[in-house]
Amino acid sequence: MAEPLLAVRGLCKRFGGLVATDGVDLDVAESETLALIGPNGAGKTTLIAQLSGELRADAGLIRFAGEDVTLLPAPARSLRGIARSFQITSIFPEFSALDNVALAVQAHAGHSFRFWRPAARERGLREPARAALEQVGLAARAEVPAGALAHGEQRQLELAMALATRPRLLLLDEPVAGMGTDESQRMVQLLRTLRGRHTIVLVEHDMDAVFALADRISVMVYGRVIATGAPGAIRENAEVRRAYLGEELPVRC
Amino acid sequence: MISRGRAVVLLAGFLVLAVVPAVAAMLNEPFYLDLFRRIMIFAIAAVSLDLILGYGGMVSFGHAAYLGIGAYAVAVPAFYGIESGLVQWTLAVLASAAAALVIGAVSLRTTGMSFIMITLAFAQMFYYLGISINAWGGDDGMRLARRSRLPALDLADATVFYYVVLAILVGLLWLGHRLVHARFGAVIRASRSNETRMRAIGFSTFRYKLAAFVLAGAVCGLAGALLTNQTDYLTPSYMHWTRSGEIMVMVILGGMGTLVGPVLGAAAYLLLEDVLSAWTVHWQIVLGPLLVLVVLYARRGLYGLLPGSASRDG
Amino acid sequence: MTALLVAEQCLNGLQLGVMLFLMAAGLTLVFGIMNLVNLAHGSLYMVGAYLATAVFNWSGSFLLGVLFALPATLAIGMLVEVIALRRLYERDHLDQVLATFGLILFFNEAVAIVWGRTALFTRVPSALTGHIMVLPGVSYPAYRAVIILVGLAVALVLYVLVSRTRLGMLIRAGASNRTMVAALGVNIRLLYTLVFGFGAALAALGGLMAGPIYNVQPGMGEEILIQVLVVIVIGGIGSIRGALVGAVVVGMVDTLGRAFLKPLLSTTLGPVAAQSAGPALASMLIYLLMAAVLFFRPRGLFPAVRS
Amino acid sequence: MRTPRIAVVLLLIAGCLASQARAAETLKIGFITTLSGPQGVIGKHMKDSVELALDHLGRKVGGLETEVTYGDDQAKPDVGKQVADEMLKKHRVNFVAGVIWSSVLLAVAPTVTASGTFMIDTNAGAHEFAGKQCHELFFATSWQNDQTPEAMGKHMQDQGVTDVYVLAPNYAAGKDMVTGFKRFFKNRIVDEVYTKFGQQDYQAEISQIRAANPKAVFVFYPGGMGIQFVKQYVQAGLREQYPLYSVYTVDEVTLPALGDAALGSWETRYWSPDLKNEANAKYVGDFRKKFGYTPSYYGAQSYDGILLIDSAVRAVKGDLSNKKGMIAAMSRADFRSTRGKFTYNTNHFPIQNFYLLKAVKGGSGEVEMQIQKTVFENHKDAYYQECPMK
Repeated sequence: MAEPLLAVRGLCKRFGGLVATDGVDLDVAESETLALIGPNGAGKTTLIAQLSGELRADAGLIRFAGEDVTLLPAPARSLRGIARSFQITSIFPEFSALDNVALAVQAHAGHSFRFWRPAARERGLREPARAALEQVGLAARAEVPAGALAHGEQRQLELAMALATRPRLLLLDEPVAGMGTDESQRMVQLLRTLRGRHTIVLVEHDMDAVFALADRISVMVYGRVIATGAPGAIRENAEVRRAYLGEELPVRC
Repeated sequence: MISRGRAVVLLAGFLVLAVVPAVAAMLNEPFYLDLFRRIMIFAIAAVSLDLILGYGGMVSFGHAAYLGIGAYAVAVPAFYGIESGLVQWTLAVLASAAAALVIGAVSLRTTGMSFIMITLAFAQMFYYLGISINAWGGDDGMRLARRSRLPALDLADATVFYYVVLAILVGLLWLGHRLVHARFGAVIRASRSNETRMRAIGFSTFRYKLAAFVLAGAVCGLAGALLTNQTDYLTPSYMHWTRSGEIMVMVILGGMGTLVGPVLGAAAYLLLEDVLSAWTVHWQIVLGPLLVLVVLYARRGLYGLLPGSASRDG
Repeated sequence: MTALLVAEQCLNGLQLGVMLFLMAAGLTLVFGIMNLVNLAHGSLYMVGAYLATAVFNWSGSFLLGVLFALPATLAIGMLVEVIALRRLYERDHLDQVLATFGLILFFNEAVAIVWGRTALFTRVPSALTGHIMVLPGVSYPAYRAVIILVGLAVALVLYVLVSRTRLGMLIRAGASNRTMVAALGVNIRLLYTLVFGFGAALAALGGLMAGPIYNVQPGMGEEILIQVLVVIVIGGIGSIRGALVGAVVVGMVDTLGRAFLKPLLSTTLGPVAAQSAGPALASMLIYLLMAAVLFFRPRGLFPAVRS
Repeated sequence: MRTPRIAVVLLLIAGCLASQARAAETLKIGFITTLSGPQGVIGKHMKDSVELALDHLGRKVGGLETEVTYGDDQAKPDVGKQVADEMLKKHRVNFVAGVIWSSVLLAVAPTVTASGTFMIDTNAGAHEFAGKQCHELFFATSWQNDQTPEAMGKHMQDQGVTDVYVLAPNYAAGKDMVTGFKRFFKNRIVDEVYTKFGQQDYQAEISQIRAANPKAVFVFYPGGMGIQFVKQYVQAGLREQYPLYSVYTVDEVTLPALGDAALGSWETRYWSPDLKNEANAKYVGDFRKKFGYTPSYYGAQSYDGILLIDSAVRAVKGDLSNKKGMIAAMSRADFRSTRGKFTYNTNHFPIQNFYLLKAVKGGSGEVEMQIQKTVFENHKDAYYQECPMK
């Protein structure tokens, strides 16, 4: 197997007594879609935060495209092509949807020590932003303040902002959480179009979405990856069932 | 992009300020010329604070330090015989920028209440430094024998000085408008809205916030240079923490996150101070509750009360 | 520089620290729980001092002054909370700073109108005018020793109250997640009014203890407010332990700086330079200290965990 | 929620339109002092004394209808300058009087005299105006700052006091005071300590004093600082061990707050409520009757300021344009001053006696300052040679 795009070795993160990431090893190949599943509080979001640079790992190594990025801060990792969406929607509510995405484009279009030309008139920023909105199906809502968008639309906006930075690695934290069935189907449809064009690490609880999108699945429990493999194998894996689906537990009373 | 209502307000404001000297001369009331020039000078300081306070969300409680540094940058060279305005004002801008760089580099590592307190602390350090330097008058301060000498412009003439200050204010508002809507302004405003997201999409926000902090300090230094010429006097009390409080009041009273707001705030605060203190010695018992009312009810400040101010990025 | 003098100055530093703690405790309690920056805390300190001094001068009994001033300031504090501050909890610190800045102006003028601008006559209660031999050869004013005891007692009471009682648990829960506590059926509005009133009473206690040795006049609150803000920021905002440690550290550094900085400087810079640099440096010392602490620990020494 | 917003805007508009009604030929005096904030108490002493002077003159200074406008400088030089501008340009006053703080005087006086208006300084004795910046339109009815500590220095020198511990706040006036003191005090000074301006707690300094074990202590702590220092000095039991000599610290402004703590303190001044002369007796008696508290030198100087103006206007028979005549009249200082007879030096600063005062229990049980002896007869300030006016 060629050098993985993302290689994680022995990653640890502790908050006082709580061990959120307990020696995680993970490999993600170029243009692969790896789903990361596990019960609440398994440390999935903490892992994503460490991969994106928002949190600094206590120990371990993160290699991205052959470069050790463990100590790089979040902005540097973004500029190297790691983009992420947030589990709890994190956007710029006062700015319009188009402005939100244009900012993401601006971050990757040279430095922002420009004091003269209005950013709203820089075609180099607006057009790629509009294209990203188009891609996630929000083109009609471009001028609406992001704060006024519906929950589902805000999740789409998060995706558009991530895509606008033309990332190599997409870290998606529960993109369909809190969505109705048809909304989540549309989002899955959208994510399917991205498969192969970007390497994706997908954290998700919605099993339909997971099994529809994932090339491989890793299962995290109490900060540890207990199993990784093809979707079919994971579905049958006894340990996963016991730790995660909980079918085996004897009911005492 | 500017809504019609707001364009009218802007024009009206400019006309009022432009016509004051003529009206003052007609009414034979030269005092109003000095009063409105003082308002404009504090408006420049308030607009510079609003760049980081209203737009950038950085609650600096020590902005008067740069007012003082700008004042010293005019009075000290003048004391040693250097009266050229160009030299003094450039020194005022550079010295304040340098101070803001040092203060910003340390303060921007903190957030919330700690940031408020550390900026206040640095300003108090400059205040005590000013008091203890006897060579420059210490706490008594120093008289400015001659106002800054500018090529072809005699600042001793009150009307000329008035229009110089008006030109600087209008220039600042125009440049500020360009800046706020350019890439740099977008980063500052977005960093206030959601700094974590900004870092996630690739902005190392610290350098931009520091740049804004330095820029605001530099402009406030210029206001300090003008203030020394206005009062023909330098005093370290320009840097006292209550002065920083007054500039903050002007920004909030006028309307944060807008350019015109602080100008209105400066005018309202200084006119109220002048009018109320003429009525009663206990004028602060009126000003105090008035500030509480403004915070509770006029959330977007006086600017929010004006027509056409609906657009947030004023 | 005898060892005895250093010991005495350390005692002075402790006493100044405890005095700062009396005021810092209330301020950091209110800030920690309600996330409210209350610059008018100095005004409540002043009101407490005025009420206690007025009753003391009228009745001749310091105790009567205390018994009147504490509940009265508690009531005034709660009134201010209900009228003005209650709507500010959701607002950002800037609005709170401006609103409480307005309250400072109001209280200073109100006090000036009622009692005039002349400083009130104050004296140490006759029972405590003596001195006690704290160390061989070091006589210490009895009243200041009482201040230390009162301050430490308040620290103890606060520690027990906040960490051992049900009310304390509610207070700490409110500090870390206000909405959850409200959701659990606690009347959060009443709790806040009580906590604010309790903070005001603490400020009043600080004020009435300061009355006999400091100046009871309009604006007395602001002179100490800046030092107290430095204390709670160094200690870590919202933490009582931080307030105590911060207060003692600031008290020590300020006192020892004023006492020994000049002699120390004159050994290195020579007497003339020390004469001019010493005083300026001494007055800046606590600000340099705060800048240093915040540089290494941006959230103070004992940051209270906030959601 | 409409009404509060409208109120704010209306208040603003009303402010702009307030203007001054034109008056017939009246004498207009602008009196600048600090009326708000902690130091407002000194402003009250001055304002009450000006009102008393107007009463004694039947509200007509120099025989003219008189209009006094009070301005609050808030103890800030730039606010003082703006108030002065307002009086000169808006009210067009003939005389500007008052000013407590040297920093405000340095900002205000040059503008006043440059506009051809008289500056009657009723307190701040900044050496600049006694020296190089003296002006023919500038008259002081108080003193030059250094004269008072000079008198204390002379007294302590004459008494053979030595090993003196000196304390003052770390600001310009503080250093002026110590310079003046050392001009006449030549014995050994144990230490010279400058404390933070506006400091409240002096326990650290008091411990240093006890460790240094001097023979006497000389301090300059005006206003609130003085109250705190003296109280803490006495509470620490130092009063009995080291006699306390001071200037501008224990006076009629701080005595009400000090009470018995002031007993035994030594001060030097050119004036005291018990100064034996007929004008002073009338001033102090009527002041106590009208306002119910004992006047201070801040007040006496302001009262004299109004009488000085009265003597000048009367000498030119109300012709306010005759400035030369008024200058000549004022230079003779022929009015019944509360300090008794005195003459003006060439720099328009008084040449006057200085007395040693002590805080003692008065007849009414209150603590008051009483004159013990005269230290200087007709004492001149140390800067008049620098003044070009001869």
